[in-house]
Amino acid sequence: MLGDYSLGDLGAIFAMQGFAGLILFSVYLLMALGLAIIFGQMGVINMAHGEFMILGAYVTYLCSTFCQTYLPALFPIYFFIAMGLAFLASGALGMLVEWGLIRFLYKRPLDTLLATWGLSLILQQAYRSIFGAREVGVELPSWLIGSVQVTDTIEIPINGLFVMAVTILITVCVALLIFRSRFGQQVRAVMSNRAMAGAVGIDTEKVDRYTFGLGCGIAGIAGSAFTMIGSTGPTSGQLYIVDTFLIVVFGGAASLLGTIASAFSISQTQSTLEFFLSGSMAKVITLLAVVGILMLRPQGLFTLKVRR
Amino acid sequence: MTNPVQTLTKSVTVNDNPFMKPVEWLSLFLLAGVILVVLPLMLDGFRLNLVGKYLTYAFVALGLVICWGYAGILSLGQGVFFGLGGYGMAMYLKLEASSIENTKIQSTPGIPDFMDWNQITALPWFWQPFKSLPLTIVLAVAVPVLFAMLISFAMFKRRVGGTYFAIITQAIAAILTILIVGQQGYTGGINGITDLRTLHGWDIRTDSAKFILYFVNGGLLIACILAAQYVKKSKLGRILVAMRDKEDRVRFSGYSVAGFKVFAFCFAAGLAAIGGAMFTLQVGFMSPSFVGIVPSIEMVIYAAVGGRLSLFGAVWGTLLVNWAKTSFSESFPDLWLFGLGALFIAVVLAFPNGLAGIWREHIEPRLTRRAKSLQAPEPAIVPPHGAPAE
Amino acid sequence: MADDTETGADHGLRSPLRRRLLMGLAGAPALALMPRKAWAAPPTAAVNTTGLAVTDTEVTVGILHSITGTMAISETGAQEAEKLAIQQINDAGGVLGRKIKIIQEDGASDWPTFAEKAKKLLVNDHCAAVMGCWTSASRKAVLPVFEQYNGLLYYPTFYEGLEQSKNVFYTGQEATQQILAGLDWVHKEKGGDSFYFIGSDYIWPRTSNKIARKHVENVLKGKVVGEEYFPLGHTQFNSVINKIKLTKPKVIFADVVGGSNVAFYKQLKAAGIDLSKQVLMTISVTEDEIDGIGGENIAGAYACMKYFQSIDNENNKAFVAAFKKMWGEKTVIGDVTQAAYLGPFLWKMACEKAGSFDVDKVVAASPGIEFKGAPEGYVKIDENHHLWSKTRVGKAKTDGQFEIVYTSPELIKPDPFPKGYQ
Amino acid sequence: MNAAILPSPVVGAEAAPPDYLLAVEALTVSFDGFKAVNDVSFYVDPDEIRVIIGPNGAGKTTVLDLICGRTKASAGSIKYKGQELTKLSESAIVQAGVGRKFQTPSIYDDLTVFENLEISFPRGRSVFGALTFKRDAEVRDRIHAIAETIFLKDQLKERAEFLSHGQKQWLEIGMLLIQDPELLMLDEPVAGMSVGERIKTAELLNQIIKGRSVLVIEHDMKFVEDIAHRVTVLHQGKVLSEGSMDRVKNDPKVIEVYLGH
Repeated sequence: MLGDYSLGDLGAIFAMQGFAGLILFSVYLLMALGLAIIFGQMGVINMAHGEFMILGAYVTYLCSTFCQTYLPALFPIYFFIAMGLAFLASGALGMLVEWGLIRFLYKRPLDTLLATWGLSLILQQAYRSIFGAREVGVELPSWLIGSVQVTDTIEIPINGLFVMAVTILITVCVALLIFRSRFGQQVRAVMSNRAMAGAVGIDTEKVDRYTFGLGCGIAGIAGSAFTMIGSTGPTSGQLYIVDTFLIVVFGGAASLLGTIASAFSISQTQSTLEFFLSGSMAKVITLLAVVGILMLRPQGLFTLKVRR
Repeated sequence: MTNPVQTLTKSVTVNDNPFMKPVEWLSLFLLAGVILVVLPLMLDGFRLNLVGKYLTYAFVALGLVICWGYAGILSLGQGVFFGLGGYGMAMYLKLEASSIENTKIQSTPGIPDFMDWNQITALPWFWQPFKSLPLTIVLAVAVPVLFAMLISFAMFKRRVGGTYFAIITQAIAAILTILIVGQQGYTGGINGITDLRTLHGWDIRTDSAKFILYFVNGGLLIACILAAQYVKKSKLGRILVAMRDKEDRVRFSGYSVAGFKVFAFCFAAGLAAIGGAMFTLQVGFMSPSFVGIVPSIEMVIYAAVGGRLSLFGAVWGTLLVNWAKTSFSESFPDLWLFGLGALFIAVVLAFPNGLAGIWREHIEPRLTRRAKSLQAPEPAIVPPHGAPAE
Repeated sequence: MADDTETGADHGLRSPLRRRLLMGLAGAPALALMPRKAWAAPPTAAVNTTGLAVTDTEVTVGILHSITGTMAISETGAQEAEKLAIQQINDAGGVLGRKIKIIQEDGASDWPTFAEKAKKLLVNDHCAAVMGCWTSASRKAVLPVFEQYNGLLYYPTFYEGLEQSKNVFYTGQEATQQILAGLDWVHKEKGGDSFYFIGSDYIWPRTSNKIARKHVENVLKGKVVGEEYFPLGHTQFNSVINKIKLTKPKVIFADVVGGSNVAFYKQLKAAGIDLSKQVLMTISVTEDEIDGIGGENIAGAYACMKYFQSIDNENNKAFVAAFKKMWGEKTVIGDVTQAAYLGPFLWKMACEKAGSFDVDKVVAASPGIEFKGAPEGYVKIDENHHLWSKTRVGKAKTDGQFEIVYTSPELIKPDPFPKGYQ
Repeated sequence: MNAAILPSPVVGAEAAPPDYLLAVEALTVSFDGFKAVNDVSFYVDPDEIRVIIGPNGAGKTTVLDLICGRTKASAGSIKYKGQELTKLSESAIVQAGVGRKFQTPSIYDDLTVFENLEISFPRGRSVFGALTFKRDAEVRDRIHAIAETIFLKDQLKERAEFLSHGQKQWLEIGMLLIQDPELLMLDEPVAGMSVGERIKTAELLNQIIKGRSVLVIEHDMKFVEDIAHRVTVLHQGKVLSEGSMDRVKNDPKVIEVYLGH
């Protein structure tokens, strides 16, 4: 199929295709980061992850409507405010859920799956009752719309760049938080040995709550960022859940680096396949490959060999 | 299993491991009575057909009791097996409905209508076996079971943990749905396989056929309960429980753990497939909306509400949730999703053993006490002569 | 008002029925004069010989749409329009002197539930007619039920065709009706000779694109440079957008649905594809969808269907005003909503023409019925149970409305089994 | 009772090397570079009671893990009756005749004592076998006999969860006994027991170790002296010393790292 095009065209297409892959990578990573913390670090299977994302999206929608109506001056930068609020809203809801639900289930990971599924149904219906069954459109400030013209033929979408920047920022923050901060140290201590961490004076309940809240908050930011490229409706969150879990599991649940590597490899595979095959088949083949590899190598991409 | 009555008598005298305890026989008769006698007498044809549809989900819930409750393997992909069983049956019925006579307006008569719309001019090879009813019955169960074996063998050999397994089965459900929807020329796409008419010449759409199918379904369900009870009561059932608690220990008692897990998963898949086939017969079509993630998780909640360790509970749970769904969603469609969500949470937090747990903790002790006071004189009169000398 | 030669096929066979039918017809002129007086209505025994839920004052009609689940988004408008139509009919005196009583059921976006509820509406509630369904899958699920129990369904969605049932009237367009005129227009006016098809992966987009491809290749002598399908709910379109850039089609022909729609147009815009320069024709975006996509993201795209809210005629003005009065100023009206609005009126006219609620008679009376009060202008029921209708092309504006740039000069005959397009 | 635990045929202590019941040679395993077991070799004769001692972290439990297949060796070989164990699965190793008791009692809490023993009964180990397994007189007799040996005759119908710590240890020993392994591996069988239980356990062990080879990890020196034929001392993953208790006790290297303090 490539025979008919000039070399310059092809170069441009490969460049843009590479970018498409990178944007998909950012999207996947952003979705998976929150879950990597919740599932990878805490072992909680949060099936309502998508609904936490959509909460962030709705917060962004509310912000955009509010700014348009009352504070048009703020509109160009409302997105940053919206992201902050999305983080706080989803994080707060996450902490509430941890307190009311998750903390009773740490020893029964499969039951967290059922309970959070129930939670996701409730949240979906709540969104439907509050915001209506239809999708809502989030209007973007004009500087986020359009693309950067690199050469005559290469154009890079600005909102894609923005999502990438947000992803990098969040990833760096999470990495610093987990590996460099005192809180991260406590989180890692609690996850590796809860009783011992408690004995040395770490408030394990508090750490659990903040960790869960952090994961949900990041989901909220992801949802907020996704309003630029995806749809916001009561059931939109459900679409993401399978992809997100596969990314985290494929990366090796406890490894942040693994999540990044897995998001990268899955997004590149899918984006490349999509270019050569039909979209549906690309999706099927990507998922099949991930499942197949997981069957052969269940520990995922990155794990340490330890004495069991 | 061969002769329940004999087993029952034995249990009174020698057997310390009866096939079913008296209270379990009571539950069985109660359930059979409700399904086969009370409901058909009480309900009109329409409602009875609905119950028949619910009962096909009960097959899945039964399988989940063995696979999830006993073996600790949570599958979020039971819809896959339910769907494969259902599609198998639907393919047979569709071929029968697509006789040359019925499809003469098509450009290729004799093949299902959706194939004709998709420019397929000959029946694909994997449809061929479904021309025969016996072969269909075998394949409708064998294909899902083999598929389950394929999935589970690789993973259990490599000791994939419970949560991973759940996520992977979920992904498989997603993949299969996309495939079925995308390959509409071979599968009927998102519409599924519809307009099914006769089973070996017998019109399944009539009220009398639906009435008969209801009893076939009910009977099969009772048979499957007994089969599941047999598995549960056998040493294999105890090994499953042992494995759920201390997998390593079972390995060091000389068992190949993977094999037992594969069995439990395949058994559940087989039951789901039977349910799927019966679903197609009673509802009259099959579509990808029963294969995906949402129905698969809903089926788990049936088992959870009934009690993940109770075979009878699973059936009652299925009936209860579906009854609630139908009646609530008729009057309060909004409230229903809140209710269903709350049900998930409540079952997990407050009643981890579901209906069966409530029964076992509050009702059964009373019944047993009652039964004991009635039976008490008997053992005194009939000494346990068959007991092993100690 | 009724022309009884329409029911001629039954003459010899059912003379007693026919006598009652004539008795019923005798009442009809009186009905028109004094609609609110019950005594003017024909006796129930005459208009209902098959045990439908008809009393001296009431006739029961079912509404069957998804109120919950993923399809609720789309089906809301349809059921709102049906309720509006029924209210208007009741305010004008009802049907054959009887007020319409609605029984509404929720299909819950679940096809067996649709079948189950359809059966309930027919078997338990004895509805004289049912307005309902949105997706093809739900229609396929209920079809055997309607055929088995001889019910009557008015189905509002534009759909892929390839179906014709005695028991169903299709008030939306079938695929050839919707697509061909639009393709002709885009070929002639925009010089469209190369097309890129992109759709959601299920039966309607695939069938529509198949028909479009045949038309492009065989009639317009153009070429199709790409054809892509994505799973329902897919949200990443950057790769396919690159392919579109690579193949440089004159026209992007899109039938993406649901949430994917939103993602597709947002990403298209972000990727620098300017819809004022690149021609895009969609058959899946109505005013309802633009609400979620955002007018600024899709402005400039052409949509091809039979109805837009901005149609300028008296019928439509009255309809839009009534709809907004009943359901709120902010609601928008799309193609399917309008088609759903037609259902109760077409049924009412058929009943009055037949002088009976009996399904067989209503069905027999239906072909040839013309509805001049339709918001879309004027429609007529064909022998094949689909509607004759005009096809229009609208250009999306930032405010979420369409500017109509083309209207087919004549009503287009429905052709659910198009020769040469299969 | 005697019928239940058949003594294996006695083999002379001076048997030729190929007749070793268990030959561990150059066994090494590393976890991310850390060699938990480093080039360990030792040989166990039929009927021999071998005790492995050593300070914490010496690699004792890892050696047992390696023999029973729980951990896979990085290098070296483990030959049991001439059969290479490193390539077998855990269940195959058990079926070959190696039994293992864990450090913390590892029993099935949700099952009764009877069922715990029944699962360990070496019949019906395949899926089909388990499905058709019949609780016949042989099984019952055997379980009753074992239960008597492990002092749990009256607890047969109790759920294992409700046993005391000592009873759980006994139950696990019973589960091993019913397998009738030729090589029995015990990891600290008397750890965490009350004095009374400890005496009873020693009595029990003395009774059951007859007629089979036993590999024991134990810290209780008195107990070790009582039962050991030979002792292997591990230190930092390597064999430090080996021989009779007397010899080991007087080995200066051993005194240095272990017995000295």
